[in-house]
Amino acid sequence: MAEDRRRKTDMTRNETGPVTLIVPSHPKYLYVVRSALYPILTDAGFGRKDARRIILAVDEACSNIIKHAYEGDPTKSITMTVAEDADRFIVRLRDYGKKADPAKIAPRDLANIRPGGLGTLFIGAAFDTVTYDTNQEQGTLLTLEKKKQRVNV
Amino acid sequence: MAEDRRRKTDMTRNETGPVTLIVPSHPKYLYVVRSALYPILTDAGFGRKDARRIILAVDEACSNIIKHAYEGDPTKSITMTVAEDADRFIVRLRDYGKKADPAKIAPRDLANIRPGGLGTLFIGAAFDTVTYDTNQEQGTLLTLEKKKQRVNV
Amino acid sequence: MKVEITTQKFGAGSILLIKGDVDMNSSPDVRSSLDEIFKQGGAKALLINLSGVRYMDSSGIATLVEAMQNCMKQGMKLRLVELSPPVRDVFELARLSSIFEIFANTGEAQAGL
Amino acid sequence: MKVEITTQKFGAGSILLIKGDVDMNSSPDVRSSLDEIFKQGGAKALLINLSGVRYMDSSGIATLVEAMQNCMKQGMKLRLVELSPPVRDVFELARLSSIFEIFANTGEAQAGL
Ligand SMILES: Nc1ncnc2c1ncn2[C@@H]1O[C@H](COP(=O)(O)OP(=O)(O)O)[C@@H](O)[C@H]1O
Ligand SMILES: Nc1ncnc2c1ncn2[C@@H]1O[C@H](COP(=O)(O)OP(=O)(O)O)[C@@H](O)[C@H]1O
Repeated sequence: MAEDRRRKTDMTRNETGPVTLIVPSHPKYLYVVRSALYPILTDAGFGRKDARRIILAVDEACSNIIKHAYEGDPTKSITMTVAEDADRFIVRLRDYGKKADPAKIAPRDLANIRPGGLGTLFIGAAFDTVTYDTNQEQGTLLTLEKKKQRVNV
Repeated sequence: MAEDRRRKTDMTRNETGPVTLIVPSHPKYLYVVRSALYPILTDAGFGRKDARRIILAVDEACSNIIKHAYEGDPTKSITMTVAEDADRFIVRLRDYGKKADPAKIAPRDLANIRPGGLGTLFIGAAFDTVTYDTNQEQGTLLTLEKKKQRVNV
Repeated sequence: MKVEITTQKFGAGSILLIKGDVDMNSSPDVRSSLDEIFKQGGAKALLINLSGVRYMDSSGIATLVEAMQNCMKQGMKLRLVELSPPVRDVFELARLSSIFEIFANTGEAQAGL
Repeated sequence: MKVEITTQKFGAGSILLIKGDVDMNSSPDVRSSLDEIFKQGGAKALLINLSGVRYMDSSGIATLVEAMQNCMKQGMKLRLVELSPPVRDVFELARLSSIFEIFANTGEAQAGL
Protein backbone atom coordinates (compact mmCIF):
# COMPACT_ATOMS: atom_id res chain seq x y z
CA MET A 1 0.00 0.00 0.00
CA ALA A 2 2.77 2.37 -1.00
CA GLU A 3 0.69 4.93 -2.73
CA ASP A 4 -2.63 6.36 -1.69
CA ARG A 5 -3.84 9.06 -3.96
CA ARG A 6 -7.20 10.70 -3.77
CA ARG A 7 -8.71 12.40 -6.78
CA LYS A 8 -11.86 14.42 -7.02
CA THR A 9 -13.81 14.64 -10.22
CA ASP A 10 -12.72 17.85 -11.78
CA MET A 11 -15.66 19.57 -13.37
CA THR A 12 -15.17 22.63 -15.41
CA ARG A 13 -17.77 24.82 -13.78
CA ASN A 14 -20.00 26.06 -16.56
CA GLU A 15 -22.63 28.66 -15.93
CA THR A 16 -25.03 27.24 -18.47
CA GLY A 17 -27.81 26.62 -15.93
CA PRO A 18 -30.53 27.31 -14.94
CA VAL A 19 -32.42 24.23 -13.91
CA THR A 20 -36.21 24.49 -13.97
CA LEU A 21 -38.60 22.19 -12.13
CA ILE A 22 -42.37 22.45 -12.44
CA VAL A 23 -44.47 20.47 -9.96
CA PRO A 24 -48.17 20.37 -9.09
CA SER A 25 -49.15 22.25 -5.91
CA HIS A 26 -49.66 19.05 -3.92
CA PRO A 27 -47.50 18.58 -0.81
CA LYS A 28 -46.34 15.18 -2.02
CA TYR A 29 -44.14 16.95 -4.59
CA LEU A 30 -42.15 18.73 -1.87
CA TYR A 31 -40.04 15.59 -1.75
CA VAL A 32 -39.35 15.89 -5.48
CA VAL A 33 -38.29 19.53 -5.01
CA ARG A 34 -35.94 18.57 -2.17
CA SER A 35 -34.48 15.63 -4.09
CA ALA A 36 -33.79 17.70 -7.20
CA LEU A 37 -32.17 20.49 -5.19
CA TYR A 38 -29.67 18.37 -3.30
CA PRO A 39 -27.31 17.48 -6.21
CA ILE A 40 -27.46 21.05 -7.52
CA LEU A 41 -26.40 22.36 -4.11
CA THR A 42 -23.53 19.93 -3.61
CA ASP A 43 -22.36 20.66 -7.14
CA ALA A 44 -22.52 24.39 -6.35
CA GLY A 45 -20.09 23.69 -3.53
CA PHE A 46 -22.37 24.05 -0.50
CA GLY A 47 -21.53 21.95 2.54
CA ARG A 48 -24.01 19.56 4.08
CA LYS A 49 -25.44 21.96 6.64
CA ASP A 50 -25.89 24.88 4.23
CA ALA A 51 -27.42 22.52 1.67
CA ARG A 52 -29.87 21.23 4.30
CA ARG A 53 -30.89 24.73 5.33
CA ILE A 54 -31.40 25.87 1.75
CA ILE A 55 -33.52 22.79 1.05
CA LEU A 56 -35.57 23.46 4.20
CA ALA A 57 -36.10 27.08 3.17
CA VAL A 58 -37.25 26.20 -0.35
CA ASP A 59 -39.54 23.50 1.05
CA GLU A 60 -41.08 26.09 3.39
CA ALA A 61 -41.54 28.61 0.59
CA CYS A 62 -43.29 25.95 -1.52
CA SER A 63 -45.45 24.94 1.46
CA ASN A 64 -46.46 28.59 1.85
CA ILE A 65 -47.42 28.78 -1.81
CA ILE A 66 -49.60 25.67 -1.41
CA LYS A 67 -51.17 26.95 1.83
CA HIS A 68 -51.49 30.67 1.22
CA ALA A 69 -51.28 31.40 -2.51
CA TYR A 70 -53.29 28.34 -3.63
CA GLU A 71 -55.23 27.87 -0.37
CA GLY A 72 -54.69 24.13 -0.49
CA ASP A 73 -55.71 23.57 -4.12
CA PRO A 74 -53.40 20.72 -5.27
CA THR A 75 -54.17 21.14 -8.99
CA LYS A 76 -52.15 24.32 -9.59
CA SER A 77 -48.43 24.45 -10.25
CA ILE A 78 -45.20 25.76 -8.79
CA THR A 79 -42.20 26.58 -10.98
CA MET A 80 -38.78 26.54 -9.37
CA THR A 81 -35.79 27.93 -11.22
CA VAL A 82 -32.29 27.46 -9.81
CA ALA A 83 -29.42 29.50 -11.18
CA GLU A 84 -26.00 30.65 -10.09
CA ASP A 85 -23.62 33.31 -11.14
CA ALA A 86 -20.14 34.00 -9.84
CA ASP A 87 -21.37 35.51 -6.56
CA ARG A 88 -24.83 34.24 -5.86
CA PHE A 89 -26.97 31.15 -5.75
CA ILE A 90 -30.52 32.05 -6.77
CA VAL A 91 -33.80 30.14 -6.37
CA ARG A 92 -36.94 31.57 -7.93
CA LEU A 93 -40.42 30.29 -7.10
CA ARG A 94 -43.29 31.29 -9.33
CA ASP A 95 -46.93 30.73 -8.47
CA TYR A 96 -50.16 31.79 -10.16
CA GLY A 97 -52.33 32.05 -7.07
CA LYS A 98 -53.42 34.72 -4.62
CA LYS A 99 -50.75 37.38 -4.51
CA ALA A 100 -48.63 37.43 -1.37
CA ASP A 101 -48.93 40.52 0.80
CA PRO A 102 -45.28 41.19 1.68
CA ALA A 103 -46.39 43.36 4.62
CA LYS A 104 -48.06 40.36 6.25
CA ILE A 105 -45.17 37.97 5.74
CA ALA A 106 -43.09 38.01 8.89
CA PRO A 107 -41.42 35.39 11.05
CA ARG A 108 -43.15 34.69 14.34
CA ASP A 109 -42.06 36.04 17.67
CA LEU A 110 -39.79 33.31 18.98
CA ALA A 111 -40.80 34.00 22.58
CA ASN A 112 -44.32 32.95 21.65
CA ILE A 113 -44.34 29.14 21.64
CA ARG A 114 -47.10 28.20 19.24
CA PRO A 115 -47.31 26.09 16.13
CA GLY A 116 -46.83 27.93 12.85
CA GLY A 117 -44.94 30.99 11.73
CA LEU A 118 -41.60 29.20 11.44
CA GLY A 119 -41.50 28.98 7.66
CA THR A 120 -40.44 32.55 7.02
CA LEU A 121 -37.88 32.27 9.83
CA PHE A 122 -36.27 29.26 8.10
CA ILE A 123 -36.35 31.07 4.75
CA GLY A 124 -34.57 34.06 6.27
CA ALA A 125 -32.01 31.82 7.98
CA ALA A 126 -30.90 30.22 4.72
CA PHE A 127 -30.97 33.13 2.27
CA ASP A 128 -29.47 36.61 2.32
CA THR A 129 -32.17 38.25 0.22
CA VAL A 130 -35.87 37.32 0.04
CA THR A 131 -37.97 39.27 -2.47
CA TYR A 132 -41.70 38.85 -3.10
CA ASP A 133 -42.51 40.36 -6.50
CA THR A 134 -46.28 40.79 -6.85
CA ASN A 135 -46.04 42.95 -9.97
CA GLN A 136 -46.81 39.94 -12.13
CA GLU A 137 -50.01 39.72 -14.08
CA GLN A 138 -50.91 36.72 -11.97
CA GLY A 139 -49.46 35.36 -8.75
CA THR A 140 -46.10 36.00 -7.14
CA LEU A 141 -42.44 35.60 -8.08
CA LEU A 142 -40.37 34.88 -4.99
CA THR A 143 -36.61 35.33 -5.40
CA LEU A 144 -34.27 33.80 -2.84
CA GLU A 145 -30.59 34.70 -3.06
CA LYS A 146 -27.61 33.44 -1.16
CA LYS A 147 -24.16 34.94 -1.49
CA LYS A 148 -21.44 32.44 -2.22
CA GLN A 149 -18.59 32.07 0.21
CA ARG A 150 -15.50 33.12 -1.67
CA VAL A 151 -12.91 30.40 -1.44
CA ASN A 152 -9.63 31.14 -3.12
CA VAL A 153 -8.22 27.90 -4.42
CA MET B 1 -45.02 -3.54 24.23
CA ALA B 2 -48.63 -4.72 23.94
CA GLU B 3 -49.46 -2.99 20.72
CA ASP B 4 -47.39 -2.62 17.60
CA ARG B 5 -49.20 -0.92 14.84
CA ARG B 6 -47.71 0.12 11.54
CA ARG B 7 -49.25 2.86 9.49
CA LYS B 8 -48.33 4.05 6.04
CA THR B 9 -48.95 7.58 4.91
CA ASP B 10 -52.16 7.36 2.98
CA MET B 11 -52.02 9.63 -0.02
CA THR B 12 -55.04 10.19 -2.13
CA ARG B 13 -53.50 9.49 -5.51
CA ASN B 14 -54.24 12.52 -7.61
CA GLU B 15 -53.45 12.55 -11.29
CA THR B 16 -52.61 16.23 -11.33
CA GLY B 17 -49.04 15.71 -12.61
CA PRO B 18 -47.04 16.05 -14.76
CA VAL B 19 -43.69 17.04 -13.36
CA THR B 20 -41.38 18.88 -15.73
CA LEU B 21 -37.62 19.22 -15.31
CA ILE B 22 -35.45 21.28 -17.65
CA VAL B 23 -31.68 20.85 -17.38
CA PRO B 24 -28.72 22.00 -19.46
CA SER B 25 -27.22 19.36 -21.75
CA HIS B 26 -24.15 18.89 -19.54
CA PRO B 27 -23.56 15.40 -18.11
CA LYS B 28 -23.32 16.78 -14.58
CA TYR B 29 -27.09 17.29 -14.63
CA LEU B 30 -27.73 13.57 -15.13
CA TYR B 31 -27.49 13.30 -11.35
CA VAL B 32 -30.22 15.94 -10.98
CA VAL B 33 -32.44 13.99 -13.40
CA ARG B 34 -31.88 10.76 -11.44
CA SER B 35 -32.49 12.44 -8.09
CA ALA B 36 -35.73 14.07 -9.20
CA LEU B 37 -37.03 10.82 -10.69
CA TYR B 38 -36.54 8.65 -7.63
CA PRO B 39 -39.30 10.09 -5.39
CA ILE B 40 -41.72 10.23 -8.32
CA LEU B 41 -41.13 6.54 -9.00
CA THR B 42 -41.51 5.40 -5.40
CA ASP B 43 -44.66 7.49 -5.12
CA ALA B 44 -45.94 5.86 -8.32
CA GLY B 45 -45.58 2.53 -6.53
CA PHE B 46 -42.54 1.08 -8.30
CA GLY B 47 -40.32 -1.21 -6.27
CA ARG B 48 -36.62 -0.56 -5.83
CA LYS B 49 -35.42 -2.63 -8.77
CA ASP B 50 -37.95 -1.27 -11.26
CA ALA B 51 -37.22 2.26 -10.06
CA ARG B 52 -33.49 1.69 -10.56
CA ARG B 53 -33.97 0.34 -14.07
CA ILE B 54 -36.24 3.21 -15.08
CA ILE B 55 -33.73 5.72 -13.72
CA LEU B 56 -30.92 3.97 -15.62
CA ALA B 57 -32.96 4.04 -18.83
CA VAL B 58 -33.78 7.75 -18.55
CA ASP B 59 -30.14 8.52 -17.73
CA GLU B 60 -29.08 6.63 -20.87
CA ALA B 61 -31.64 8.42 -23.03
CA CYS B 62 -30.37 11.79 -21.71
CA SER B 63 -26.76 10.72 -22.30
CA ASN B 64 -27.68 9.84 -25.88
CA ILE B 65 -29.24 13.27 -26.37
CA ILE B 66 -26.06 14.91 -25.08
CA LYS B 67 -23.80 12.68 -27.22
CA HIS B 68 -25.78 12.29 -30.41
CA ALA B 69 -28.42 15.03 -30.68
CA TYR B 70 -26.23 17.81 -29.23
CA GLU B 71 -22.86 16.24 -30.16
CA GLY B 72 -21.44 17.14 -26.77
CA ASP B 73 -22.54 20.78 -26.68
CA PRO B 74 -23.31 21.38 -22.97
CA THR B 75 -25.15 24.70 -23.52
CA LYS B 76 -28.37 23.27 -24.93
CA SER B 77 -31.25 21.92 -22.88
CA ILE B 78 -33.18 18.75 -22.20
CA THR B 79 -36.78 18.81 -21.04
CA MET B 80 -38.09 15.81 -19.15
CA THR B 81 -41.79 15.43 -18.48
CA VAL B 82 -43.05 12.68 -16.20
CA ALA B 83 -46.72 11.79 -16.15
CA GLU B 84 -48.91 8.88 -15.23
CA ASP B 85 -52.38 7.79 -15.98
CA ALA B 86 -54.27 4.80 -14.66
CA ASP B 87 -52.34 2.29 -16.79
CA ARG B 88 -49.04 3.81 -17.76
CA PHE B 89 -46.05 5.65 -16.43
CA ILE B 90 -44.75 7.99 -19.14
CA VAL B 91 -41.43 9.85 -19.45
CA ARG B 92 -40.99 12.28 -22.32
CA LEU B 93 -37.59 13.69 -23.29
CA ARG B 94 -37.48 16.66 -25.62
CA ASP B 95 -34.33 17.93 -27.29
CA TYR B 96 -33.71 20.61 -29.90
CA GLY B 97 -30.64 19.09 -31.51
CA LYS B 98 -29.86 16.87 -34.47
CA LYS B 99 -32.86 14.69 -35.14
CA ALA B 100 -32.49 11.05 -34.16
CA ASP B 101 -32.59 8.53 -37.00
CA PRO B 102 -34.80 5.80 -35.53
CA ALA B 103 -33.49 3.34 -38.13
CA LYS B 104 -29.97 3.70 -36.71
CA ILE B 105 -30.96 3.35 -33.09
CA ALA B 106 -30.54 -0.27 -32.12
CA PRO B 107 -29.09 -2.13 -29.16
CA ARG B 108 -25.74 -3.75 -29.78
CA ASP B 109 -25.21 -7.41 -30.44
CA LEU B 110 -24.57 -8.83 -26.99
CA ALA B 111 -22.20 -11.46 -28.33
CA ASN B 112 -19.89 -8.66 -29.44
CA ILE B 113 -18.01 -7.56 -26.34
CA ARG B 114 -17.10 -3.94 -26.99
CA PRO B 115 -17.72 -0.70 -25.18
CA GLY B 116 -20.83 1.23 -26.24
CA GLY B 117 -24.24 0.32 -27.58
CA LEU B 118 -25.67 -0.60 -24.20
CA GLY B 119 -27.81 2.52 -23.72
CA THR B 120 -30.63 1.50 -26.02
CA LEU B 121 -30.55 -2.00 -24.52
CA PHE B 122 -31.10 -0.53 -21.03
CA ILE B 123 -33.87 1.73 -22.34
CA GLY B 124 -35.65 -1.24 -23.87
CA ALA B 125 -35.24 -3.29 -20.68
CA ALA B 126 -37.05 -0.70 -18.53
CA PHE B 127 -39.82 0.50 -20.82
CA ASP B 128 -42.52 -1.28 -22.81
CA THR B 129 -42.73 1.33 -25.57
CA VAL B 130 -39.97 3.57 -26.92
CA THR B 131 -40.99 6.12 -29.55
CA TYR B 132 -38.71 8.62 -31.30
CA ASP B 133 -40.87 11.36 -32.79
CA THR B 134 -38.83 13.41 -35.27
CA ASN B 135 -41.83 15.23 -36.72
CA GLN B 136 -41.04 18.23 -34.55
CA GLU B 137 -39.95 21.49 -36.09
CA GLN B 138 -36.67 21.07 -34.24
CA GLY B 139 -35.12 18.10 -32.49
CA THR B 140 -36.73 14.93 -31.21
CA LEU B 141 -39.46 13.98 -28.76
CA LEU B 142 -38.70 10.63 -27.17
CA THR B 143 -41.61 8.98 -25.38
CA LEU B 144 -40.93 6.14 -22.95
CA GLU B 145 -43.90 4.24 -21.57
CA LYS B 146 -44.14 1.55 -18.96
CA LYS B 147 -47.33 -0.33 -18.20
CA LYS B 148 -48.30 -0.35 -14.57
CA GLN B 149 -48.62 -3.65 -12.78
CA ARG B 150 -52.24 -3.91 -11.79
CA VAL B 151 -52.49 -4.56 -8.09
CA ASN B 152 -56.00 -4.95 -6.78
CA VAL B 153 -56.12 -3.59 -3.26
CA MET C 1 -41.83 10.16 0.79
CA LYS C 2 -44.05 7.99 2.87
CA VAL C 3 -43.69 8.18 6.63
CA GLU C 4 -43.93 5.01 8.70
CA ILE C 5 -45.33 5.37 12.20
CA THR C 6 -45.22 2.63 14.82
CA THR C 7 -46.91 2.91 18.22
CA GLN C 8 -45.70 0.80 21.13
CA LYS C 9 -46.82 0.67 24.78
CA PHE C 10 -44.52 0.54 27.75
CA GLY C 11 -45.15 0.73 31.51
CA ALA C 12 -45.63 4.47 31.75
CA GLY C 13 -47.28 5.15 28.40
CA SER C 14 -46.59 5.08 24.66
CA ILE C 15 -43.64 5.28 22.31
CA LEU C 16 -44.19 6.70 18.85
CA LEU C 17 -41.50 5.66 16.37
CA ILE C 18 -41.39 7.77 13.21
CA LYS C 19 -39.49 6.78 10.07
CA GLY C 20 -39.20 9.01 7.01
CA ASP C 21 -39.36 12.70 6.19
CA VAL C 22 -41.83 14.72 8.27
CA ASP C 23 -43.04 17.49 5.96
CA MET C 24 -46.32 19.14 5.00
CA ASN C 25 -47.28 15.93 3.21
CA SER C 26 -46.64 13.49 6.03
CA SER C 27 -47.19 15.50 9.23
CA PRO C 28 -50.98 15.01 9.09
CA ASP C 29 -50.26 11.29 9.55
CA VAL C 30 -48.03 11.98 12.53
CA ARG C 31 -50.75 14.19 13.98
CA SER C 32 -53.45 11.54 13.62
CA SER C 33 -51.26 8.92 15.31
CA LEU C 34 -50.72 11.35 18.17
CA ASP C 35 -54.43 12.11 18.37
CA GLU C 36 -55.19 8.41 18.89
CA ILE C 37 -52.76 8.31 21.80
CA PHE C 38 -54.28 11.41 23.38
CA LYS C 39 -57.79 9.99 22.89
CA GLN C 40 -56.84 6.90 24.89
CA GLY C 41 -55.41 9.13 27.65
CA GLY C 42 -54.49 7.92 31.14
CA ALA C 43 -50.74 7.56 30.47
CA LYS C 44 -47.88 9.16 32.36
CA ALA C 45 -45.60 9.75 29.42
CA LEU C 46 -45.25 9.91 25.65
CA LEU C 47 -41.92 9.17 24.01
CA ILE C 48 -41.38 10.16 20.38
CA ASN C 49 -38.41 8.41 18.79
CA LEU C 50 -37.11 10.46 15.86
CA SER C 51 -34.04 8.36 15.00
CA GLY C 52 -35.56 7.45 11.63
CA VAL C 53 -36.34 11.05 10.69
CA ARG C 54 -33.70 12.66 8.47
CA TYR C 55 -35.80 15.67 7.49
CA MET C 56 -38.35 17.78 9.33
CA ASP C 57 -39.88 21.08 8.29
CA SER C 58 -42.02 23.61 10.19
CA SER C 59 -45.14 21.47 9.84
CA GLY C 60 -43.34 18.71 11.74
CA ILE C 61 -42.19 21.17 14.38
CA ALA C 62 -45.75 22.52 14.67
CA THR C 63 -47.04 18.97 15.17
CA LEU C 64 -44.55 18.41 18.00
CA VAL C 65 -45.41 21.75 19.64
CA GLU C 66 -49.10 20.78 19.52
CA ALA C 67 -48.22 17.41 21.05
CA MET C 68 -46.44 19.22 23.87
CA GLN C 69 -49.49 21.37 24.51
CA ASN C 70 -51.75 18.28 24.55
CA CYS C 71 -49.37 16.49 26.92
CA MET C 72 -49.44 19.47 29.29
CA LYS C 73 -53.25 19.43 29.28
CA GLN C 74 -53.31 15.72 30.10
CA GLY C 75 -50.51 15.95 32.67
CA MET C 76 -48.30 13.70 30.53
CA LYS C 77 -44.55 13.99 30.10
CA LEU C 78 -43.36 14.41 26.50
CA ARG C 79 -39.87 13.20 25.72
CA LEU C 80 -38.17 13.31 22.33
CA VAL C 81 -35.63 10.58 21.66
CA GLU C 82 -32.62 10.22 19.30
CA LEU C 83 -32.72 13.33 17.15
CA SER C 84 -30.59 13.00 14.00
CA PRO C 85 -28.20 15.89 13.22
CA PRO C 86 -30.50 17.41 10.57
CA VAL C 87 -33.49 17.38 12.93
CA ARG C 88 -31.35 18.78 15.74
CA ASP C 89 -30.34 21.61 13.41
CA VAL C 90 -33.99 22.47 12.66
CA PHE C 91 -34.72 22.55 16.41
CA GLU C 92 -31.81 24.93 16.89
CA LEU C 93 -32.94 27.18 14.05
CA ALA C 94 -36.38 27.31 15.69
CA ARG C 95 -34.78 27.89 19.12
CA LEU C 96 -36.81 24.99 20.46
CA SER C 97 -34.00 22.78 21.73
CA SER C 98 -34.48 24.04 25.28
CA ILE C 99 -38.25 23.80 25.26
CA PHE C 100 -38.41 20.07 24.63
CA GLU C 101 -36.94 17.33 26.81
CA ILE C 102 -34.54 15.52 24.49
CA PHE C 103 -32.88 12.17 25.23
CA ALA C 104 -30.10 10.28 23.50
CA ASN C 105 -31.88 6.90 23.60
CA THR C 106 -35.07 5.17 24.69
CA GLY C 107 -33.47 3.71 27.83
CA GLU C 108 -32.51 7.12 29.17
CA ALA C 109 -35.88 8.58 28.20
CA GLN C 110 -37.70 5.84 30.16
CA ALA C 111 -35.60 6.29 33.28
CA GLY C 112 -37.48 7.73 36.26
CA LEU C 113 -40.91 7.54 34.69
CA MET D 1 -22.20 13.68 -8.10
CA LYS D 2 -18.48 13.70 -7.69
CA VAL D 3 -16.65 10.40 -7.85
CA GLU D 4 -13.72 9.74 -5.53
CA ILE D 5 -10.99 7.46 -6.81
CA THR D 6 -8.21 6.04 -4.67
CA THR D 7 -5.31 4.03 -6.07
CA GLN D 8 -3.39 1.65 -3.80
CA LYS D 9 -0.53 -0.72 -4.56
CA PHE D 10 -0.23 -4.29 -3.30
CA GLY D 11 2.24 -7.09 -4.06
CA ALA D 12 0.84 -8.13 -7.41
CA GLY D 13 -0.37 -4.77 -8.70
CA SER D 14 -2.90 -2.01 -8.03
CA ILE D 15 -6.27 -1.63 -6.37
CA LEU D 16 -8.60 1.07 -7.64
CA LEU D 17 -11.26 2.06 -5.12
CA ILE D 18 -14.17 3.98 -6.61
CA LYS D 19 -16.72 5.88 -4.53
CA GLY D 20 -19.77 7.61 -6.00
CA ASP D 21 -21.97 7.30 -9.07
CA VAL D 22 -20.17 6.26 -12.26
CA ASP D 23 -22.06 7.95 -15.07
CA MET D 24 -21.29 9.90 -18.24
CA ASN D 25 -20.08 12.77 -16.06
CA SER D 26 -17.67 10.84 -13.86
CA SER D 27 -16.51 7.92 -16.00
CA PRO D 28 -13.84 10.05 -17.75
CA ASP D 29 -12.22 10.39 -14.30
CA VAL D 30 -12.32 6.63 -13.79
CA ARG D 31 -10.81 6.17 -17.25
CA SER D 32 -7.92 8.56 -16.59
CA SER D 33 -7.10 6.84 -13.29
CA LEU D 34 -7.03 3.54 -15.14
CA ASP D 35 -4.85 5.01 -17.89
CA GLU D 36 -2.25 6.03 -15.32
CA ILE D 37 -2.12 2.47 -14.02
CA PHE D 38 -1.75 1.03 -17.52
CA LYS D 39 0.95 3.59 -18.33
CA GLN D 40 3.02 2.35 -15.37
CA GLY D 41 2.54 -1.25 -16.52
CA GLY D 42 4.55 -4.22 -15.24
CA ALA D 43 1.91 -5.42 -12.77
CA LYS D 44 0.34 -8.85 -12.55
CA ALA D 45 -3.15 -7.75 -11.57
CA LEU D 46 -5.60 -4.90 -11.28
CA LEU D 47 -8.36 -4.99 -8.67
CA ILE D 48 -11.27 -2.57 -8.98
CA ASN D 49 -13.26 -2.26 -5.77
CA LEU D 50 -16.80 -1.09 -6.53
CA SER D 51 -18.26 -1.30 -3.02
CA GLY D 52 -18.74 2.48 -2.93
CA VAL D 53 -20.56 2.59 -6.27
CA ARG D 54 -24.33 2.64 -5.96
CA TYR D 55 -25.02 3.63 -9.55
CA MET D 56 -23.35 2.79 -12.86
CA ASP D 57 -24.58 3.46 -16.37
CA SER D 58 -23.36 2.24 -19.78
CA SER D 59 -20.44 4.70 -19.77
CA GLY D 60 -19.17 3.03 -16.59
CA ILE D 61 -19.62 -0.41 -18.12
CA ALA D 62 -17.80 0.74 -21.26
CA THR D 63 -14.92 1.99 -19.11
CA LEU D 64 -14.64 -1.40 -17.41
CA VAL D 65 -14.80 -3.26 -20.73
CA GLU D 66 -11.96 -1.07 -22.02
CA ALA D 67 -10.01 -1.79 -18.86
CA MET D 68 -10.45 -5.50 -19.48
CA GLN D 69 -9.16 -5.11 -23.03
CA ASN D 70 -6.13 -3.15 -21.78
CA CYS D 71 -5.45 -5.75 -19.10
CA MET D 72 -5.54 -8.50 -21.72
CA LYS D 73 -3.02 -6.58 -23.85
CA GLN D 74 -0.68 -6.18 -20.88
CA GLY D 75 -1.15 -9.73 -19.64
CA MET D 76 -2.70 -8.45 -16.41
CA LYS D 77 -5.53 -10.05 -14.49
CA LEU D 78 -8.58 -7.81 -13.94
CA ARG D 79 -10.71 -8.56 -10.91
CA LEU D 80 -13.83 -6.66 -9.85
CA VAL D 81 -14.53 -6.61 -6.12
CA GLU D 82 -17.65 -6.08 -3.97
CA LEU D 83 -20.36 -5.16 -6.46
CA SER D 84 -23.39 -3.54 -4.79
CA PRO D 85 -26.82 -4.94 -5.76
CA PRO D 86 -27.60 -2.03 -8.15
CA VAL D 87 -24.27 -2.48 -9.97
CA ARG D 88 -24.75 -6.25 -10.06
CA ASP D 89 -28.16 -5.64 -11.67
CA VAL D 90 -26.62 -3.45 -14.41
CA PHE D 91 -24.05 -6.19 -15.13
CA GLU D 92 -26.84 -8.71 -15.45
CA LEU D 93 -28.86 -6.46 -17.77
CA ALA D 94 -25.72 -6.11 -19.91
CA ARG D 95 -25.10 -9.90 -19.70
CA LEU D 96 -21.55 -9.16 -18.56
CA SER D 97 -21.58 -10.97 -15.21
CA SER D 98 -19.88 -13.98 -16.71
CA ILE D 99 -17.28 -12.02 -18.68
CA PHE D 100 -15.69 -10.37 -15.65
CA GLU D 101 -14.05 -12.10 -12.71
CA ILE D 102 -16.05 -10.88 -9.73
CA PHE D 103 -15.05 -11.36 -6.08
CA ALA D 104 -16.92 -10.78 -2.84
CA ASN D 105 -14.04 -8.99 -1.08
CA THR D 106 -10.48 -7.81 -1.55
CA GLY D 107 -9.00 -10.74 0.37
CA GLU D 108 -10.54 -13.31 -1.95
CA ALA D 109 -9.61 -11.24 -4.99
CA GLN D 110 -5.95 -11.15 -3.91
CA ALA D 111 -5.76 -14.89 -3.27
CA GLY D 112 -3.56 -16.81 -5.69
CA LEU D 113 -2.08 -13.75 -7.39
N1 LIG E 1 -46.61 32.73 -0.44
C1 LIG E 1 -47.38 33.40 0.45
N2 LIG E 1 -48.50 34.01 0.03
C2 LIG E 1 -49.27 34.68 0.91
N3 LIG E 1 -49.00 34.81 2.23
C3 LIG E 1 -47.88 34.22 2.71
C4 LIG E 1 -47.02 33.49 1.85
N4 LIG E 1 -45.99 33.03 2.58
C5 LIG E 1 -46.21 33.45 3.86
N5 LIG E 1 -47.35 34.17 3.95
C6 LIG E 1 -47.88 34.82 5.17
O1 LIG E 1 -46.83 34.87 6.15
C7 LIG E 1 -47.23 34.20 7.36
C8 LIG E 1 -46.05 33.53 8.01
O2 LIG E 1 -45.63 32.42 7.19
P1 LIG E 1 -44.82 31.22 7.84
O3 LIG E 1 -43.71 31.78 8.66
O4 LIG E 1 -44.39 30.31 6.74
O5 LIG E 1 -45.78 30.47 8.82
P2 LIG E 1 -47.19 29.73 8.57
O6 LIG E 1 -47.31 29.52 7.10
O7 LIG E 1 -47.05 28.47 9.35
O8 LIG E 1 -48.21 30.67 9.14
C9 LIG E 1 -48.33 33.26 6.93
O9 LIG E 1 -49.23 32.95 7.96
C10 LIG E 1 -49.02 34.05 5.80
O10 LIG E 1 -49.94 34.97 6.31
N1 LIG F 1 -30.94 10.62 -29.22
C1 LIG F 1 -30.26 10.08 -30.26
N2 LIG F 1 -30.07 10.80 -31.40
C2 LIG F 1 -29.39 10.27 -32.42
N3 LIG F 1 -28.90 9.03 -32.45
C3 LIG F 1 -29.05 8.26 -31.37
C4 LIG F 1 -29.74 8.74 -30.21
N4 LIG F 1 -29.75 7.75 -29.30
C5 LIG F 1 -29.10 6.71 -29.85
N5 LIG F 1 -28.67 6.99 -31.09
C6 LIG F 1 -27.94 6.06 -32.01
O1 LIG F 1 -28.08 4.71 -31.51
C7 LIG F 1 -26.80 4.11 -31.25
C8 LIG F 1 -26.88 3.19 -30.03
O2 LIG F 1 -27.06 3.96 -28.87
P1 LIG F 1 -26.64 3.38 -27.45
O3 LIG F 1 -27.17 2.00 -27.35
O4 LIG F 1 -27.08 4.33 -26.41
O5 LIG F 1 -25.05 3.27 -27.48
P2 LIG F 1 -23.92 4.38 -27.65
O6 LIG F 1 -24.56 5.71 -27.46
O7 LIG F 1 -22.95 4.03 -26.58
O8 LIG F 1 -23.40 4.17 -29.02
C9 LIG F 1 -25.87 5.29 -31.09
O9 LIG F 1 -24.54 4.98 -31.38
C10 LIG F 1 -26.45 6.32 -32.07
O10 LIG F 1 -26.03 6.11 -33.36
